[in-house]
Amino acid sequence: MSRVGVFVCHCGSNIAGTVDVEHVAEEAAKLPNVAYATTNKYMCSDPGQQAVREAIIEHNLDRIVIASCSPRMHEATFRKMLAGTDINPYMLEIANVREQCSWVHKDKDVGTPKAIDLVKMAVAKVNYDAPLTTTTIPVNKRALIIGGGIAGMQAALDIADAGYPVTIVEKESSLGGRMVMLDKTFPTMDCSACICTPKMTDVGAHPNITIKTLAEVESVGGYIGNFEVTVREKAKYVDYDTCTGCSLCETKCPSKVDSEFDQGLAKRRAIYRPFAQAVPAKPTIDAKNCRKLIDGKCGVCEKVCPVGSIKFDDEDKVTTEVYGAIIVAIGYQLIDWTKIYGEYGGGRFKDVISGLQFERLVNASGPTEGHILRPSDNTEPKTVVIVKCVGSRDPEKAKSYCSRACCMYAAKHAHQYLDKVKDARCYIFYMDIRTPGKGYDEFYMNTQHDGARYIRGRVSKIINQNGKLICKGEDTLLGSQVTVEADMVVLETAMVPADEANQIGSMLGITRDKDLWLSEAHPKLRPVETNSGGIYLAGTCQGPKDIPDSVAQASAAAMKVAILFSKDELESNAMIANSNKNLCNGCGACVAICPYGAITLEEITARENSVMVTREISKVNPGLCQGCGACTVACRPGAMDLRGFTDEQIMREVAALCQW
Amino acid sequence: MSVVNDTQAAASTGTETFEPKILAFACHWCTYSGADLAGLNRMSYPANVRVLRVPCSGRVNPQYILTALNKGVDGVLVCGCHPGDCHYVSGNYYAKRRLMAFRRMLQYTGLEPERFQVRWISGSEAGKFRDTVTSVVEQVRELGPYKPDPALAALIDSSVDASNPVLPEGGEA
Amino acid sequence: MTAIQESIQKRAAELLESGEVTQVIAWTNGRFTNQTSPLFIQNAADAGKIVFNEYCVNTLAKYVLNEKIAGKVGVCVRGCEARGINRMIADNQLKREEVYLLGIPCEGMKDRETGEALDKCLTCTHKNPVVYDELLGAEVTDTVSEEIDKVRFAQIEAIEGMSREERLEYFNNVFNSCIRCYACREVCPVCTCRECFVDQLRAGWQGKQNNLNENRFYNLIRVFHIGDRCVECGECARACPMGLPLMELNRKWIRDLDELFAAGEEGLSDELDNTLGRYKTDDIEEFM
Amino acid sequence: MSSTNRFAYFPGCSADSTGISFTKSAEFVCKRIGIELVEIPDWCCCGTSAALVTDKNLAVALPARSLALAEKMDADLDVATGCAGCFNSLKSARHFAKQSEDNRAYVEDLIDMPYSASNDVFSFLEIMHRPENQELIKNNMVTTLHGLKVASYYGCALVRPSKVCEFDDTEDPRSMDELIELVGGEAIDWGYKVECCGGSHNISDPKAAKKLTERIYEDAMINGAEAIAVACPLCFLNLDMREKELNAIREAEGKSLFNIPTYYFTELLGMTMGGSFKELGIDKHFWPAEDIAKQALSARTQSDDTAEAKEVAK
Repeated sequence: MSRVGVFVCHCGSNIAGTVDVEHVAEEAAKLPNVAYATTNKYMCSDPGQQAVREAIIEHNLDRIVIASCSPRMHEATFRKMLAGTDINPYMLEIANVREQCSWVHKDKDVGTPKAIDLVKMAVAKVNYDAPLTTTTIPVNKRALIIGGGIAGMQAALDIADAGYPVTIVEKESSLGGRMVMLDKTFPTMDCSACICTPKMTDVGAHPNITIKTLAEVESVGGYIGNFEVTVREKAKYVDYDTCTGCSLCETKCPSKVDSEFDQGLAKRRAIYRPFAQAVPAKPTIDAKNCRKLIDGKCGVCEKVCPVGSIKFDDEDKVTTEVYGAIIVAIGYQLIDWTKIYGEYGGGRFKDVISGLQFERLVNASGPTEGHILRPSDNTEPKTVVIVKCVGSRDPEKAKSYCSRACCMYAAKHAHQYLDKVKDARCYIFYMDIRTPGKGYDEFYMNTQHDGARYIRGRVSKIINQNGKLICKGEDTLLGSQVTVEADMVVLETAMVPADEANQIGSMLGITRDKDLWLSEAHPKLRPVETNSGGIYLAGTCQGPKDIPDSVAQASAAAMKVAILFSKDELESNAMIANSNKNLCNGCGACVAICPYGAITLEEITARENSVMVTREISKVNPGLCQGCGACTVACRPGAMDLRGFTDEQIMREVAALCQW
Repeated sequence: MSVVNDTQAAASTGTETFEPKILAFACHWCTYSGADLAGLNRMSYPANVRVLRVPCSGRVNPQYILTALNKGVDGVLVCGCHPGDCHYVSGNYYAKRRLMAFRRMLQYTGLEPERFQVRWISGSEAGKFRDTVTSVVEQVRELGPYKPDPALAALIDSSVDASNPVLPEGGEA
Repeated sequence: MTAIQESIQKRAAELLESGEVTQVIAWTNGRFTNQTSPLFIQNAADAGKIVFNEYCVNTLAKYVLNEKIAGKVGVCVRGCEARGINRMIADNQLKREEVYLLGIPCEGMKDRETGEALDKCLTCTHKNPVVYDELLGAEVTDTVSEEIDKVRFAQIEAIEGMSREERLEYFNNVFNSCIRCYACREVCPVCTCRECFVDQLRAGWQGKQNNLNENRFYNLIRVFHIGDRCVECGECARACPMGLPLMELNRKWIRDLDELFAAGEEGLSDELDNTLGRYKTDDIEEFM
Repeated sequence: MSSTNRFAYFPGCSADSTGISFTKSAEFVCKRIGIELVEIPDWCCCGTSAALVTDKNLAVALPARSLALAEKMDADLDVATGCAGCFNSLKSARHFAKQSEDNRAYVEDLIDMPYSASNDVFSFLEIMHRPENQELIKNNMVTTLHGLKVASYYGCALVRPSKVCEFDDTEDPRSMDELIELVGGEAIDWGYKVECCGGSHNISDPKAAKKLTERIYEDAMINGAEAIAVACPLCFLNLDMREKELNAIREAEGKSLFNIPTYYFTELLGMTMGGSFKELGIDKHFWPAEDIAKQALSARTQSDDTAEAKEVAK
């Protein structure tokens, strides 16, 4: 027999005004297993709490019902109070007789019977309360950041500055990501490299940060506080410990290939740094194009290297380490418009370039040293057409969403072009202009004043004729067809998720939306968290963003990690799902339904009817379960139950309401 | 004494209007706080409703609904966050599918649709909570008491007696 | 049919002989005229007992679960058995490699007493097994009529056409007639819980009384549990000693899920993908 | 979709008149590579754009009737047609019927015949572009086009709308170019592959139509085309028949004149398989087409030889 104590709160006159609290206590005393029932002026006050503590001892109570305000208000208070007694804090139920009774009903004739019913339900439920304990999970205070672009670097610096070790895994041979490829940043027009490379240097020099370049995450196991991550660092063929970064090897290498960093507009060597300010400032050998590694002939770099750092027998390095938190900052890529837009030449016209190629063209350290020249003949284009929304807002051919940053960088491109080329004409074909941001609209207006001509409509066709690019389109404001003879066309292409998004998403249990952007846990309230505890998102992997938004999100994600790392142990939620292995038939319905990937099937071997049987049963990971209970309904045999809200408890509440 | 005794006795003698008993399952994150807000704003709605707090509408097993109706509740209301707003990402989407199908089944086998309703009510929609509760109470009052099994109805009535509760030996402790 | 019967006998003998399977499940003659019953043989010598005729009304799928513990089971699968097998694999109750499936095309079976086509076969949508290791006999080419859904859901539509009071009375009669023998559960290839909710006294789902309320609870929750998995073998209704139209409950659920969430037919693949275990953010909304 | 090279053949109204060269050359190529064409009995007008602007039902009923007849003749055969207009009408009607069971029933009702819409419709271009047929074409070649610079012109109806035609890239189709290159021609890159030839405007606004046609020739000329290849009798007519008129206007305006013959792609294929100009219908063109064809087949210029020599050296 349990011994229930019922405490009815007056809450001054808040409750007592419309509920006859004394009568409620009298009725409560008659309920089964109720050993003691009383009232108190203010249950939540110190004297009120003290009264409960004393009653527990005096009446040998083993569980408590408090009829008071909403459990959303003081459930935590009373749990904390119980923690100081012999009773487990979860042996407590609250009857909400204030917000959902006394405050919404006008007189005692109505309020009192309802309050009695609510107490009955609480008593019925508390009879089936079980002591719950939280388990603690150790937190490994090391963070892993996947992606070394601006978001990844910002997050790494913030976490490292907070005092925790961070590892950055970057798939390219240098940090910097997309931002370092840009020439200037809107709307302030400060040089992208000038603000990005100092961050790269900071990251490289930070004692708390380890950088793994040419690296990718191979597998992830474990859970919040305890992720086991295997990383493969590809062979670099250069010993970074001894290399001084003198770059002599780069000048002597005879193999020239298209530079990825310069978007194919310039050449690089087979042993190379993608750009001068690369971090780490050391070269790697591109095995696919190295003559020595292809057919054993050459080896010039080895001969010229003054410190003997070239290692042609270098191999991939695979390491497995434990991290407490993971930030995914894998960024975006630009849509491959050449496969989609045959009307723009499908990549056959050299002078139809992407916005990122334009960034390289206009960059002082780019292939043309900042002179805007047509790729086909190195002449200065006198007329440039900029086409926006190439791949964005085009559900028929590509993506339905807006890529957010293009309106602004199109304006920036126009501004830069008009600034650098005299007597130039620039036409921008647009659908809408979207400039939400500080100083953004002003920037756009200035571009118009610079002389950029905005034409509202899409370009339907580009024809390459006599070295001119004839752009045909519609001016929807004039309602007429327009044709512009351009020397060069810049396509402002859509941002799409990085190639790795799907694979990394499934490896880490992060859901993807229809376009494969990684999904945050809540679109408004949990924008950097994911559904997997301890895994956060930063930057454009979550959706198209500009630089300030990416940086802000990265710092937010870093803060979440710092909060997690501020404790030595994590307390798991006590009210979580729990599988009864005798009832579970291993059908896996719960596994499929769990939004947190907290449930797995596990093989057990046990004796059944004198035969050893091996079968699968579901198992809940207490570190991941958030206690929603969706699995309990999916479980037909009722093996899955939710602690604190068990089937039995809810059924007793229902029964108490009807049958007492 | 309890309100149940009064109302059912009244209904059976036909001297007073019938007061239905409505059980409302409310998710902790949205509807329950919406109901709290209704109290905070001192809104007023019929006292016929009893809120049963669950963490998420996805926790509401259709079996509870049928059990409640069988045991003498006149109407059941299930409320959760609006689709897309679930604290647990997807619970209400699952609830929606289950309850939609189950509700059709109950109607198919003859239940009045008003006796089992589902609504999405957010934490800020105190007014919607009040209006929903009021309308469900009105609708069910109109229908009269739920007598799932005429032969059993008498039995249920007589079992409503606080001095002789039907409670098994309780507690896991 | 005799050709198929001979093929089954021959293959059963071979499979048992070679040790490929430890047991074969098929049909044999029963005690009465035109009656068959399930047959379980472990020896090749017994293969001659196997019978396949137009009265093989039992769907064999569920039997596999009890038998697989002794080793790989050879089992005859028609459309209905095959879908049941797929479903049990999807539900992780069976592994594909635990069974050897002798596929049998089937044009439908007859009722022993009336000689008419069996109810459950009139609504069959898969006359050829959807999964098998080998197919005995030629595929049935007479494709399923395009009107089949009209037949499948005819009864449901008739009931839906009734007034609420009529429906209540109709189903109250059905539920009142139920004797809760749970035969429907026992034959169902989808009912694979280790302990059925009706037997879980502690949780108190289901009262033991046999009255309208409890019977309604049992029947409606049975459908809730199997509704999004039902492979429409029709065994529940066939096995019901009271002759209750249980498929009218199952099919209501099946059709609603299909209309609302494009559920499609169950048991066509062995992947777990329950209609109620997934969702779309743009699912139809009727609550608001 | 049947994978055999046997098709129900829908000739269309131009087959024996304005499109005779297409018919002759296509039949020649089909015969050489073993594509069997069985003419649909009692086929009727496909409706083309005329029906489309007259009555929606008519635009479906006319092609559907011929498709239903094809099905009746042999339910296993897909339908083949040369004319791009016919192809588009037939394919659209089938597409409509495939959309839903209701649509199909509606079509049956319109034509009062059973129609299952199970068989697909293909143009000669698509059929000959199939890899296995490309192989057959290669095996039957006796000579090549020796680098003849050809602008492939697809027109409006072969690849649009993509959801109906389900063939090639809508904006930058490549199939005809690939066939030209297969038989040794050089498919030039140009901008007017799928632009309007002005066909329909020739009745209502001939002046506007001329401009549309002229720009096609102009771009082909600028990009160095020696010939234009088409896959549609209407395109052919508009280009081939108008070239002389255009030149007259251009002469008056003091612009340079065109000298680009137009060929059906099947003529070019047939040429390399040893078909005589008469067999292929090349003698029936408005703009003289035989000289350039002859040059391409036989004469080898210096540069061509060196080009090949380089190739060999590689």
